[in-house]
Amino acid sequence: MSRITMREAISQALWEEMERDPAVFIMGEEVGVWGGSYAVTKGFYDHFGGDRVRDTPIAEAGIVGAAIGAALVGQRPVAELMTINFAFVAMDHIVNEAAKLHYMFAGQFKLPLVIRTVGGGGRQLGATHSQTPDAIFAHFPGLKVVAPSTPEDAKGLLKSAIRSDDPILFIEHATMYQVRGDVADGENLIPIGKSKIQRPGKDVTIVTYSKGIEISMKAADELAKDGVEAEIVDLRTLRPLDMEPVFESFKKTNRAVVVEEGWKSFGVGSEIASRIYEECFDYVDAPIKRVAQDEVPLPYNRTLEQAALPQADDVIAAVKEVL
Amino acid sequence: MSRITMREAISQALWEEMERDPAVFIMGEEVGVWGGSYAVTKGFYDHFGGDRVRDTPIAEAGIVGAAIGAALVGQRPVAELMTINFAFVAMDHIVNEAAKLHYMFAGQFKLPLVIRTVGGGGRQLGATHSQTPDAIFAHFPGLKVVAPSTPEDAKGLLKSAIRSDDPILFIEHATMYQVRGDVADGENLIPIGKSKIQRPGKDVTIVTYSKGIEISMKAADELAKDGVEAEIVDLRTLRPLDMEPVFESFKKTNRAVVVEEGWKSFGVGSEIASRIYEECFDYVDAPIKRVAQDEVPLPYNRTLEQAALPQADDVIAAVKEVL
Amino acid sequence: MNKKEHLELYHQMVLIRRVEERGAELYQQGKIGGFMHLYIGQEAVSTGLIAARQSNDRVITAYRDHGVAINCGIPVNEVVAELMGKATGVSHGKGGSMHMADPKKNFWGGHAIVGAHLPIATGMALGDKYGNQNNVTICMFGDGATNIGFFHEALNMSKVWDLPVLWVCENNKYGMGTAVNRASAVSSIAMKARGYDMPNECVEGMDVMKVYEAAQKAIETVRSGKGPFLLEIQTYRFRGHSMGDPERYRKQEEVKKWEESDPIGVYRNYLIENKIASARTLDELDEQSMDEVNKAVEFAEASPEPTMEDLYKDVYVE
Amino acid sequence: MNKKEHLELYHQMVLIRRVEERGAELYQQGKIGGFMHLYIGQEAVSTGLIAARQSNDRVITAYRDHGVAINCGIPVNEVVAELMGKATGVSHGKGGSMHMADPKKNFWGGHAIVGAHLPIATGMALGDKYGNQNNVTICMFGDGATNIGFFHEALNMSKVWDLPVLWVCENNKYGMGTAVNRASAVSSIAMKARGYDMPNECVEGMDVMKVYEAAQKAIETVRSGKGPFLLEIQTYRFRGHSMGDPERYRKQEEVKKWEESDPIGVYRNYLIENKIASARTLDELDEQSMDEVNKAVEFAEASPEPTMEDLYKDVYVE
Ligand SMILES: Cc1ncc(C[n+]2csc(CCOP(=O)(O)OP(=O)(O)O)c2C)c(N)n1
Ligand SMILES: Cc1ncc(C[n+]2csc(CCOP(=O)(O)OP(=O)(O)O)c2C)c(N)n1
Ligand SMILES: [Mg+2]
Ligand SMILES: [Mg+2]
Repeated sequence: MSRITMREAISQALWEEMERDPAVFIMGEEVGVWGGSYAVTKGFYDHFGGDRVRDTPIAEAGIVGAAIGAALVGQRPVAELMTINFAFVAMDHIVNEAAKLHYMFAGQFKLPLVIRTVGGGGRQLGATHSQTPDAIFAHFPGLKVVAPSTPEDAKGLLKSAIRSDDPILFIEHATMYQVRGDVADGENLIPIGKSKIQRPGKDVTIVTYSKGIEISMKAADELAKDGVEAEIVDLRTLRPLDMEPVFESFKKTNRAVVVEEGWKSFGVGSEIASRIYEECFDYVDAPIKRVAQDEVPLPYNRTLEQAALPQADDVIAAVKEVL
Repeated sequence: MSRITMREAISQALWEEMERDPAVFIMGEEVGVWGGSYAVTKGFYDHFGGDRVRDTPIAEAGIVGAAIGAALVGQRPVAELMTINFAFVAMDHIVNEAAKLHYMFAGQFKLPLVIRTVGGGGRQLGATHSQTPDAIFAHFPGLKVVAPSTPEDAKGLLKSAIRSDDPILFIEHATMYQVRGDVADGENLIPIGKSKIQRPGKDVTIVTYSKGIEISMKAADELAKDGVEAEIVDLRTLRPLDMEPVFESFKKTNRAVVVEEGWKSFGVGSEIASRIYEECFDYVDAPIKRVAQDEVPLPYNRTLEQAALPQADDVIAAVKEVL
Repeated sequence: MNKKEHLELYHQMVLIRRVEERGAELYQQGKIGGFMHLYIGQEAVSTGLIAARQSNDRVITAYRDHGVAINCGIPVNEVVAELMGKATGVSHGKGGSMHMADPKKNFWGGHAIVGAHLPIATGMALGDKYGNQNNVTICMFGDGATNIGFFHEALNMSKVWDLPVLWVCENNKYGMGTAVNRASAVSSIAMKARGYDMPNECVEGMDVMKVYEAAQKAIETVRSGKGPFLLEIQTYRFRGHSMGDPERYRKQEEVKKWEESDPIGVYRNYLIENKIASARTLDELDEQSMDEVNKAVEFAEASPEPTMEDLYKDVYVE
Repeated sequence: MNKKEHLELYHQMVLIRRVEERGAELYQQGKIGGFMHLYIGQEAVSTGLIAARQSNDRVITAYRDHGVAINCGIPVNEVVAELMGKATGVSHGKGGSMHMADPKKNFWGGHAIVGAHLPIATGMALGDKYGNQNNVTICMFGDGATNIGFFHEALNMSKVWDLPVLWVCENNKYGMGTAVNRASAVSSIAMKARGYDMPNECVEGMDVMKVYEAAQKAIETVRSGKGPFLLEIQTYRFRGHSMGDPERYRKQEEVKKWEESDPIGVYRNYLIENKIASARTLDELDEQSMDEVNKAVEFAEASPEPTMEDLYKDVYVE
């Protein structure tokens, strides 16, 4: 067991998988010589060389397209999109090629492909560079969408993703690379598509993932002081969505708050809330609350940006409302 | 009053607005010489000429980007994306440029821009060409998303869209161009962002839009034979979302089914259901049902494709469950 | 090329023609749905091109793919069955006209988003180079596709990394109804290679032998490790862009003019003039092809549809 | 160019330099957030370029935009206030370093998605041509941006429609840490114009006069209705790509070498050697610039932040 950062965990997963399987390689903007714009692949270029840690032109569609092609012929590329905001530039290749080819050709093609990318606001990057549009990718059957919240999950899920034969969008959060956590030594593959109780409780169910875990944990600590025990479910994967732990928790607490960093409308919270109502209708004691980003493009100014982003206080307020 | 098709209604709206305002022009693939791949702009090229009905290269990002630029300098372009499936190719320009520029530059830029496009499955076009991903565009503040279901709405909403100073994605349904309806003579601007009761009823509220109206109307006719009076609310615009008529209806019926053609997860239905629960919690008599597309990429084979798409029977079954 | 090979090429071209003609009929009868793009007039392009590949070379193309599928060795039964959406189709009825593929035949589809398969082709070549496989990826696309960003990104990457791709533009003069010069800054597609410092050639595409020779040379260059190559092939489609094209964008005289150099007629003359085959042999091949297509239609008609189980299968591997 | 104009250019260049240096300090102090890309070393490019425009000509650029903003006439107060996220900033604190714009000054931003503003520039020129406005759109972008599909689509369209756009590539040798030849099939960006049959030129960018002359000529060509033009300007950034660049991709000797042709030094020498200005006059301008920047920082520090009302404003016009 060692206590490492999210950055180290992701880095270790990539390193170990590359050591294990020569078919695994990394490609993306600044992954090589620069060492990754978030320093995740620092040292990789020197160790693995430029063929396995391939710097690319700025051409997101080209990058994802090329990764798809390499995957089709048997390699296991990990394509990096510097941030999820640039995933829109590669949108067709992500949702209309990667997500479709296996099905459309009746299973003849396999796409063992991971697209790593970085989402999230809060760094004063302005409207085009601060998004958390995870939900829109999760809308597409054929694609899997993973977004971990702890170093252990990040490492275990990324390793599983690299070994999976399905195309996977792996979303890291830009402000969580320094988050520390315990990671088991040795190989610890975490299956994709399993939600997890991150904090047990009995009074209210907080359903969230990625950055939402950080603010929900903070909120839960505060709430605990008032004697409120929140149970926090980490979705970890948005598609496929494992609702079992959510339903179980909800049947116990009868109250839920869904927390996400992205915009509320047509977001993650609406899906989670809808499913809870559908499956646990008789257990609902109060309207489920959604905590999310204000529906504005994020501004540069720090005060305004923080005001628009969901905070622990918002979670606390929402929990108090459902109690 | 005249009874015309959806195609004619849209065509009339474009024609009238172009006659009215020289700043309005059309650009897109095959809008000119060909007459529009859905024949909507048939005859326009001869009448207005190639500068106002501009055929473009196959370059969706270029098309939307160019329309944005022309809008910035004071023109009022109507850019056509042949189908919404190709909107992914222009995704950055739609959700990350058009939706952001007004806000990011603090209101200094105006984007009087309409992006017309065609969505929907059911024509055996296979996985990449049959999508109804309306919800993902509605996720972005800064963009407006309109999707009419009747000729009258199509005409009135499109005219309003062309006169609006906001960027608007206007989604037509590929299988509805032949749908006929009464359209008032003379100018009839329909405000963007207003839902409408398409069919009054008292037993259950069906919330839907676009193609969903067609299948829900059919379902309602059937249900009426069993004495069930369904009230159908047409959202017409997905962002901004006008929920007032929905809430009003629901407070009367206490039961709702949401019908959409796209995939269920992270779709339109989840948003609508969540909002109803949030606002009308005490009025809910049964879990709200969502009718939507099966979560598979659409296959070519007709039987399979129709099985995956939501049908009137699915609506009927859902209504019976909530009653 | 020996006589047998020549006859095989002729056979393929006629077979494609008959499949397309029969396909048009079945479409009119409502037995084929969706969009269908016929290859009539362009048969010499993929026939000559694919004849020049080794079996380990990969082929990928756009939605105008029936001919390419046949040239790659996909049985005509499976092609027709796919058109009719049957379980016995090459894509089990899930792909349809635009999405035929069979990786066992090294045919990688059938892609309907214009230009989107070009970066994928770059990636296939990258994967092969990375895995030290001496395969060439042959990527076919239309003139219209050269104006989309994907083309640029794919060609640039292939050159930066010196990948074994042969880029093949079938310049049939129109992207739907838009003539090349109305959509592209340069009418010579080969000229676009200059922006990538890429070797290139433009060849006449109504003569299968010319295509074959140019393709052989180009594939050899690519295989020798000299990086990508752009081959423009001048051709023409005799039918509309897809079924139901009003064809307002061209004059019938123009079509007539091109029909004079019908690639099947051109090749037939060549074979006879050069005493490679008699008219009678060729007639027999014509009849045989017709027969094959008739049998394929029978096969397809008799084939089962995919099941509800198939509907939910293959969304994911796992 | 008369003496006053020369001094104005010198002033702009020094002002940019001082703003950038001061910006770096403020960034270290945490008073500026987000990404900040300094223009130090490239001042001659936008200064020479924009000096050659008429006021009705439109300018649009990428995120490395502080200098461009100043050249377009945006008061340094508003630039610094924007960097500090204040309500008095040119984008009211909502845009930040990467998103400055003022359409009244015909400066259209400040765009942070690489290459995305190129199609927008095409559209601005299209809108002007459509409206019979005799404006030229000047679109600036980096070498790295020429590899993305947007570049291709924008240049092609501009040529097909003969639009009045001047495409200006600031080739500073790197896109982040990737040297031009590692990302682009051709190291000469001007050469990319060939694929669009577009007139083009490559000019040295450390000498503001050379930039100015080339820009004048190019803008004239474009204004005369001859369609778009691609101007490559060779330059170099002396600092990292943005704040916090580890700079593992280049040697400090290389930076040193380029610093010898510091565009401000080059211009200063030119002005003195040609007796356009004395060293003393220039020193005074240096001091004046420092003073302006100091005052701008004071202005910005004293300015209010945008309000919660601003947060919810301007999502839509209506
Ligand atoms: C990205 C995208 N935009 C538009 C279309 C619609 N479309 C299908 S084929 C076609 C024309 C393509 O022309 P070309 O590349 O010359 O190929 P050809 O049909 O002539 O073989 C268009 C516009 C599409 N399928 N994909
Ligand atoms: C579409 C997109 N991809 C990646 C990035 C991240 N990024 C920002 S600047 C940059 C380098 C651009 O280089 P260049 O065009 O040469 O401009 P320079 O920074 O040298 O002025 C990259 C990769 C981005 N902003 N947008
Ligand atoms: Mg063509
Ligand atoms: Mg650069």
